[in-house]
Amino acid sequence: MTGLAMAAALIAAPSFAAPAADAPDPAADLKAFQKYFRDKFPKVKFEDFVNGPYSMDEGLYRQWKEKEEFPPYEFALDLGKELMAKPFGNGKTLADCFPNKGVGIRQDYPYFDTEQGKVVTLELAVNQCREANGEPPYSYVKDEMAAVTAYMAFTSRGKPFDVKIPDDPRALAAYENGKRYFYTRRGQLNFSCATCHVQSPGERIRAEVLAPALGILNAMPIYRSEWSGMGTTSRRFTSCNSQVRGVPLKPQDEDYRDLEYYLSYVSNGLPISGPGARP
Amino acid sequence: MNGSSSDRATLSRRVVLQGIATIAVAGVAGLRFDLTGAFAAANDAYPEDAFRQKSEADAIKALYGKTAEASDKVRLDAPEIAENGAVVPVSVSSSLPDVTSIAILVPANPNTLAAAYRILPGTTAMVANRLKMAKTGNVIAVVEAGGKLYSAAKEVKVTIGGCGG
Amino acid sequence: MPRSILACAAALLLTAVAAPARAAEAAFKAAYASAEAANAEAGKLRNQWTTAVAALAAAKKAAEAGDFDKATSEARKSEQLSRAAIFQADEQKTNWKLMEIR
Amino acid sequence: MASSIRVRATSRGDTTEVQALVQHPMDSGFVKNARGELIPPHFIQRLAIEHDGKPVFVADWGPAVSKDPYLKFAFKGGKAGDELKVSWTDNKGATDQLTTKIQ
Repeated sequence: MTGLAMAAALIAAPSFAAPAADAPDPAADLKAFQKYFRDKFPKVKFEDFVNGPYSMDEGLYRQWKEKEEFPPYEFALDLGKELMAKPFGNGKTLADCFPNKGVGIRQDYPYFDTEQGKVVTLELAVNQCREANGEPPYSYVKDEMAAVTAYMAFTSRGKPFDVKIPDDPRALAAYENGKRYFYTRRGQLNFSCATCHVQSPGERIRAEVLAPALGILNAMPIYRSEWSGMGTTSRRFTSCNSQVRGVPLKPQDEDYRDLEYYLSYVSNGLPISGPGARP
Repeated sequence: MNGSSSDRATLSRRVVLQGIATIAVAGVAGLRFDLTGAFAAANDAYPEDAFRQKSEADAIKALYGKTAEASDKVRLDAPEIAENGAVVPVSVSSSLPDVTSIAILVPANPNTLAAAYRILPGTTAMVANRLKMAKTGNVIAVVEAGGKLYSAAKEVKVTIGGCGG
Repeated sequence: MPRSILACAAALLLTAVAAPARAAEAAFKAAYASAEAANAEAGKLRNQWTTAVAALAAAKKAAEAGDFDKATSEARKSEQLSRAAIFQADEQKTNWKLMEIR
Repeated sequence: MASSIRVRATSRGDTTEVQALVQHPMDSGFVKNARGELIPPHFIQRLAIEHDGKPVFVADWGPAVSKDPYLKFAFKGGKAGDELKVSWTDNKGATDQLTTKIQ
């Protein structure tokens, strides 16, 4: 039984001395994070990291380019545009909740909301808007949520991620929590997010070519062939957890929002490329 | 572009064998085939029967009523490794004159025939589409030109099957 | 007359079978309770394993079908998996930093 | 309801290149849903394209064509502003059509 073998391996693992906690320094993290990927993939152009596995594999790149001729997320974009402008029961629209009517603003999310004292992602902001206007929230993982975030990403393409960490200890704590979540091993496979997306991008796990963590959220939401449809950042996080045989948290759980905050911040400077298409 | 493929030699051998088998059958049923095989003729119905066939030979027979020979004038473009069996980009073109029809077959699928296209006068002998593949196997392009059938094949590796689940 | 003898024999046979069955059910209940507790503890650490949850569900299903041996073995498997998950979560509280890019 | 059909047709020289994308599940009948029941087959069987009322292309599809089918082909003739009609019929008898202009 692999589970028991895993348990044995865990127990037998030598316990390393944990490094001493040092003062959080997001700017230094960002520099080290981006340098790591540039050094690991000297041939990949910096802006190309947003193209995930397609930047790492020639055969995949060609199939992607062929799909991009008439991308499968086309229908989601149209639906997203429609939903942004469709009046709620009270006459207001989703667009009314966002700066510049939601156009060209994707790169500013997630942000730390000092009033709510928490990280607000684009997906959370969409549902907060709907609920504030007496509308039921969208499912976080696909359909309408994927469509509106696809539209917002599309109108922001090319704009560099610009996630800010305000001078607020709670914001820094959220960032650190996101980082912890990213590097923490979990599930029966004993994988962290970093196991796949830092140590092994470009390699195949079973059939899939792993995407680098750098720029991975710039392409969200994505049309995945594996899903035969669109999925949001929430969907990506929960499905990653299940794949390592861990029970996923609820979409937009605090840990997931903090993770998105961390991952987006360390990709600052890379252009928004969503909606993306992925195998 | 990585054109049609290294599998052509094996395919042509197979097609030849099938050809022999078909001649034997056609000796008896030849007349019927001549009548039903005119897929390229105008206002024909959806070829329901051809789409139900399990084997490559049966599907081609049901669709065209004749057999195909391998030709390097049929160009089949498909990836070496499909990123996902649910969406495999496949395109077919041909430099043969008087092309009237292009069909694409995936023998590894439950039903072999994937798509059949009628190329009307003035239309270029080229088509690109996206197909599902259940597992690794050949994609076969059949082109009808001047009343004869020509084919090409290419193996596509499928690591994530396109039949869901 | 022979009928009642047969009935008597059947009743005896039933009790003979029923006693170990009750013991098997009790063993299952104990195993299931501690598997459930371990699973809840892993949940508190936000680190349940899907395999542990699946084994727990399989245990319950087997018990409902009256197969207490299988139910007990699934429950024990679930508990072992949850224990490993708990160990992992505790160990990772500090060791996550080993993987950090710096 | 927005149309299920998206078309891009561009004329270059004497050739018009047409790309079409159709929103359709293309259920093969071999896939099970979350409850383990087979999803019945539901797929487009025929898609036809007419240029100024004259047929230029006919596609016959089986369930092995991918979800949200994509198609690219080209024909001689056709210039910017000409009408192009795309229509489809599926195995349940549903249909949709769209008329656009060549760019």
